[in-house]
Amino acid sequence: MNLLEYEAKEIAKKYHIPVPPGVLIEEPGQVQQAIDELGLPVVLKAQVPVAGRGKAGGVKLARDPDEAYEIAEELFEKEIKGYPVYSILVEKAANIQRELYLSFTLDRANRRVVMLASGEGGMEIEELAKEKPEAIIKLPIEPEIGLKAHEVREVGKKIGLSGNCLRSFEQIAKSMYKIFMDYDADLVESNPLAITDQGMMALDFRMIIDDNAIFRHPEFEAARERELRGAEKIAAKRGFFYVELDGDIGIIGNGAGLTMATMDVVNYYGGRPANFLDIGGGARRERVKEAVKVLLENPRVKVIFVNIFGGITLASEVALGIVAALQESPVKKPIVARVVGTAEEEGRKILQEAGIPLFESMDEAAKEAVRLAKEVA
Amino acid sequence: MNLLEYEAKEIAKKYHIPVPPGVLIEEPGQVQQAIDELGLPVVLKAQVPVAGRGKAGGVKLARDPDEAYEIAEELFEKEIKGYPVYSILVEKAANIQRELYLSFTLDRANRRVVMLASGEGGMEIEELAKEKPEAIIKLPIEPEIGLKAHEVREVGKKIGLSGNCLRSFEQIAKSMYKIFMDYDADLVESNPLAITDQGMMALDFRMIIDDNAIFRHPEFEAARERELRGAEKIAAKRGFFYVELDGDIGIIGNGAGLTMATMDVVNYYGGRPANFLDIGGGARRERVKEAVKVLLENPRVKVIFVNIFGGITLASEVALGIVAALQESPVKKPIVARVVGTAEEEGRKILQEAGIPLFESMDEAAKEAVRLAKEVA
Amino acid sequence: MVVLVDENTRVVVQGMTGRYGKFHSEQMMKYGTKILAGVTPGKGGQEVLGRPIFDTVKEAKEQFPELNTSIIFVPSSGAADAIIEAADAGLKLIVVITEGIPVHDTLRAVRYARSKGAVVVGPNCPGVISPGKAKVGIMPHQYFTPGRVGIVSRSGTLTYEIAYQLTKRGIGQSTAIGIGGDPIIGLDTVEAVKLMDKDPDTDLIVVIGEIGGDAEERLAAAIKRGEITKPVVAYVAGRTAPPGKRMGHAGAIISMGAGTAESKVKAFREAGVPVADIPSQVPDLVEQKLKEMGKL
Amino acid sequence: MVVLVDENTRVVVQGMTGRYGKFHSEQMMKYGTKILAGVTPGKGGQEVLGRPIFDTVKEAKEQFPELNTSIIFVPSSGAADAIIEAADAGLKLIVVITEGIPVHDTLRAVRYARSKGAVVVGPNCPGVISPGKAKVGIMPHQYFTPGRVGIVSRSGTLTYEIAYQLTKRGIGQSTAIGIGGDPIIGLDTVEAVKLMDKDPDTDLIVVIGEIGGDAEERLAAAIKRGEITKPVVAYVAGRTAPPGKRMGHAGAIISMGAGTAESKVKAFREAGVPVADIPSQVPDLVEQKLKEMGKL
Repeated sequence: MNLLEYEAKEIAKKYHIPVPPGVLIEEPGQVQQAIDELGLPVVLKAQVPVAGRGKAGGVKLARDPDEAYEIAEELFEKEIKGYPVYSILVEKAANIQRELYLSFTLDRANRRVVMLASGEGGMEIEELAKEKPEAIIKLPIEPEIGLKAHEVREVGKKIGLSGNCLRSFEQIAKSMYKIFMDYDADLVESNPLAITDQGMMALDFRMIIDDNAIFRHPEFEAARERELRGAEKIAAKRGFFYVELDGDIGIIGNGAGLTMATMDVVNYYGGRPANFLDIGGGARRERVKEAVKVLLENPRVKVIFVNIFGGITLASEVALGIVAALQESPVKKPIVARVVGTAEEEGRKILQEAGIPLFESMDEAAKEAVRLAKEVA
Repeated sequence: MNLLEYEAKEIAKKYHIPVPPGVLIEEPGQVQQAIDELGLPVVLKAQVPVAGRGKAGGVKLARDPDEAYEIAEELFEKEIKGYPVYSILVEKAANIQRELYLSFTLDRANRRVVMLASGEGGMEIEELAKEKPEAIIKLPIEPEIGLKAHEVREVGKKIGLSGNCLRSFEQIAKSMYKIFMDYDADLVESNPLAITDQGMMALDFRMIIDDNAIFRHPEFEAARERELRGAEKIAAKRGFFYVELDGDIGIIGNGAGLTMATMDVVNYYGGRPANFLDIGGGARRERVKEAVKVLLENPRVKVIFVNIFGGITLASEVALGIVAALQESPVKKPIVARVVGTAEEEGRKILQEAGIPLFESMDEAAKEAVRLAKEVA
Repeated sequence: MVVLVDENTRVVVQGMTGRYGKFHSEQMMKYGTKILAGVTPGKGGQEVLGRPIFDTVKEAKEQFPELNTSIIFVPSSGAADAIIEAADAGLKLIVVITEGIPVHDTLRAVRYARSKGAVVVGPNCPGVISPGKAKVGIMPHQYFTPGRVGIVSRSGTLTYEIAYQLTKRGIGQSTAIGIGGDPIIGLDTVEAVKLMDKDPDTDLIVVIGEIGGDAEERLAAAIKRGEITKPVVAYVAGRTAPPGKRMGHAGAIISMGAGTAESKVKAFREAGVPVADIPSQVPDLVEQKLKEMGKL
Repeated sequence: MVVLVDENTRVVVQGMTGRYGKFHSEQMMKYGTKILAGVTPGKGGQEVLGRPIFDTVKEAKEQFPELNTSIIFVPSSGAADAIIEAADAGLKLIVVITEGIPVHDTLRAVRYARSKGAVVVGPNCPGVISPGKAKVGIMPHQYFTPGRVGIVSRSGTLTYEIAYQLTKRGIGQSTAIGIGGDPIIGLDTVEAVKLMDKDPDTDLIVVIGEIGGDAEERLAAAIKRGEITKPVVAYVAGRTAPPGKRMGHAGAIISMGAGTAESKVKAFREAGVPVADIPSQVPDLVEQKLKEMGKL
């Protein structure tokens, strides 16, 4: 779960990490007050729970109040990577001498926390990793002892820091590590971490908190919901995973791997998935019904392809869910089903009686879904 | 630094440890409101930062509002172990089925955190340790992995728990350990931790936070000051360690060990120390002056014995401090000095000129101080 | 010999008294897995499916010293503790079915268990099955048949799918290991493949990967270095998934420079591993390899 | 040979650029201690007392591979990190002068340094002196003279006092170790006494204890078990201190069942260790013992 920048910066401040002075506004009219408090120039930053905001036009510099007002108006009307902008963080523009990168994340392969640092901040770390991997210093952290100050200093020297900057870097890294551990974070990142005429400062600050650990940080439960959009939000409430894509074949599977494989097969036979929808393990008819209904109600979806391999999930429950959705929903769409596994026979019977085409092979079912989608179009 | 019970219980609640419902009152008039909220009977507990409050009469049960009012009045007028009662925690009296003991503290010898548990709570742990050491289970905690749930459960079974109690015990122990680590605690203790008809519950909850770590927990800086009384508070502000005792010979030394040895020597020769006052390392004349003045102003002190072994501390600075105190203070008292070490010669000269008896031997100085104290009396 | 579980597997079920734990314990017992005891804190002394329940794994192990394996169905908030407990009791295989464990907890517990010499499979995994011998997991076992092809998979249902397709072609499996989809897991892809590589009863290994992480790239590198001698056939789910989207499991995230499907497929191909475009190509590739080896 | 520090001691001073660190570095150098370098993060490249300052101990060690000892004057909030750094650089003796280190920090750093094979003396201690050879500490060295009596002490000024009284009687010291008064310390009383017990240049060991903790009781038990072969003479400060009061240092707290002066004195006496009532009796007891041994 992504925190918004201002939320993450509140935590940064609590851990003594310097951030630029800033004011959160919720409508363009508040921008003047923010400027009165901060002085000019200011940076206006759209608060959306997603990375890559800068490139998407969510961060703008304003040199005078009129410009600031215009930018605020424009940002509030914008959607950034699909997220409406409900608030803007107005910050005093810093006088930047140098931009660094610093983050803490998980090193899956070595089952460790790792610190990543670079003397070349500002860029997306993925790009930097691709284009100039040698510019990123990776410091694995021994879990028994935690982050070692002297190792941070060694990294600092490698990215060209000395004197007071070296000390600030050490302090900020220690605080970020502590935040990482205290908040069950998947990522704590400052990019850029800047050397300014006011000292070292986290110009941007990002935190992703482990969704599975939210129960230990109930203050962020609301933030989690905010991250989901439209139908995804409804889906999350109903207990399945849902991501919208831009094709026209609705996909329902059980298990992330099988659902992705279903998308792959559809794609392989020339179709385009409209979504990813994983009903999860052991789904009963009610959950299946809701899942089918979400796709029936999505105007982009022309055909629905249900691919279930029943282990704990009973094929009969899936079949009953599909039939119930079709009965309840005013919208009718062709459905292709491939249901294998536990209670397969009953499942088959239920679907056949409802006149839903049924396949034993994933490939045959996919081909039929692709054919139907073309026919409808 | 001892937290007050209600402060510690606020933390306990944050960590999901059940405590009895309670209301903090600051004058007897508020007791009725507390009873309205809680119902009867209630327990009134004086909030003082010191252990052994129960024995000192600081905890009382009230069965009706009149009794509660009387007890509140009486407690607010009381001093408990030298601490005035500024607030009382009124709690709903629990229906206790069994009292346990549970705490986390440091095992110095093994350089570890240790959990102590007993099926016989309610008693002072020191007494229990003396009278029935086998009733206390000690669980050392491996720092690399922290508290292990299953080891807590094993301890729980040893002190006779089973079923839901065993699970509650595990949960409470985990929370207490987390508090211990998160708050730089020297001690986190629940005594009694009680099995009540409302489930397991920390009837009392105590926390001592490491004085040296207060900078990481600035919210408790005020609490630290509260713990000091009268002259001790003044002393702490001026940078020396001061504890009042009940004899008549004022003691000033540098270093805890030497100061305690000075008390021992005075005692050995038949005198009674009025205090412990350690001026700490590298004290300058100003601090020494303030230290001497504290003793000059203490009516119980008849003679002052200054025993300094100068390392970083300069004997000359100590001498100048003594002389300055005598000049500034309207109260005059005999002073015996024994000043050895760095800048000894200058120190000697300054004291001799001021007519202060000076000794090279700690024993001779102590004898003189004891003689003078008897003479004055 | 097969990998990790076989006739000598003796299982304690942590979380056996729950609905889910009980259901799958029954399934495993029906399959012939030797479950000797269950553990649920606070429920010691009860009995489930004719097996005694203990408060701690240690007590179960004292009663049944032959226990060597644990399967964990404990809810996510207590699952890390359960792993640590199983490791302290000296169990050598710990299969963690529980999903939704906070990743910092998994990190701590898995590292600890490994330092004690235990193999942790999972969390958030379907478990391990050696068809015809034993199943320590939740997979629908009717789709698996004894044979000589090993399966290592990050995905649950996709494992069943592939096993089913192999079975339909008459290709049996030696062992199938669902290693789990979480960002931090115990036994990883490379380690699981190496176990199968050493198993005399496995001829060929099917690896089912998915987007996210760099497990597939690391396996390809190990194969390139010659650390794996048996043929490997791979499928990577999620080629159609757009970057930056979460596809259900935490494992299926493309972000922070971790692996896209393209990078994984490329790495496998460069290591000489045939990669299926879709699941149904897996049996074809396996059949072809086995024929080349003269095993079919 | 003497204990811990001698002519072969080569010192790096962590926190050498501070007023206090610089003052004592100068004192140590005057005494003949070989200080080769200092470390202060962010001040690498400077020079203090003719010695180069580095940003890290590792850099100092690279420049001066003969470094084997560190003395730490770093402020309390960074002192634990400094200990860990010295241990990682492979230094074998780490003397921590800093007082006021949070005890949880000390716990972490001392355990780590010990696991790396380093001896940590302190924190909150006066350091170690082998009179005439080297001093790694802050004690006023003029009161110490070379000889064959070892001193192990939890208290600073009281160590100087006892050394001074021994010196006045013409009894020199092999090594004096101020182990520090904090609740958690590196080298503890028993370990320090054992080091001296093994030292061929030490005939007798003076132990200066104080109230709080159980270090003295544990030493007495070790003596009773025959683990220490040389005679020990003890003094325990704080017999007059009332229970439950804090007497300055955290070390001098009587609470949580830890040792009173009575318990310590009793334990020593039961182990056959003569205990002085007041400091001035220490030289008497030492003299007596040395005479019995024919060493005086």
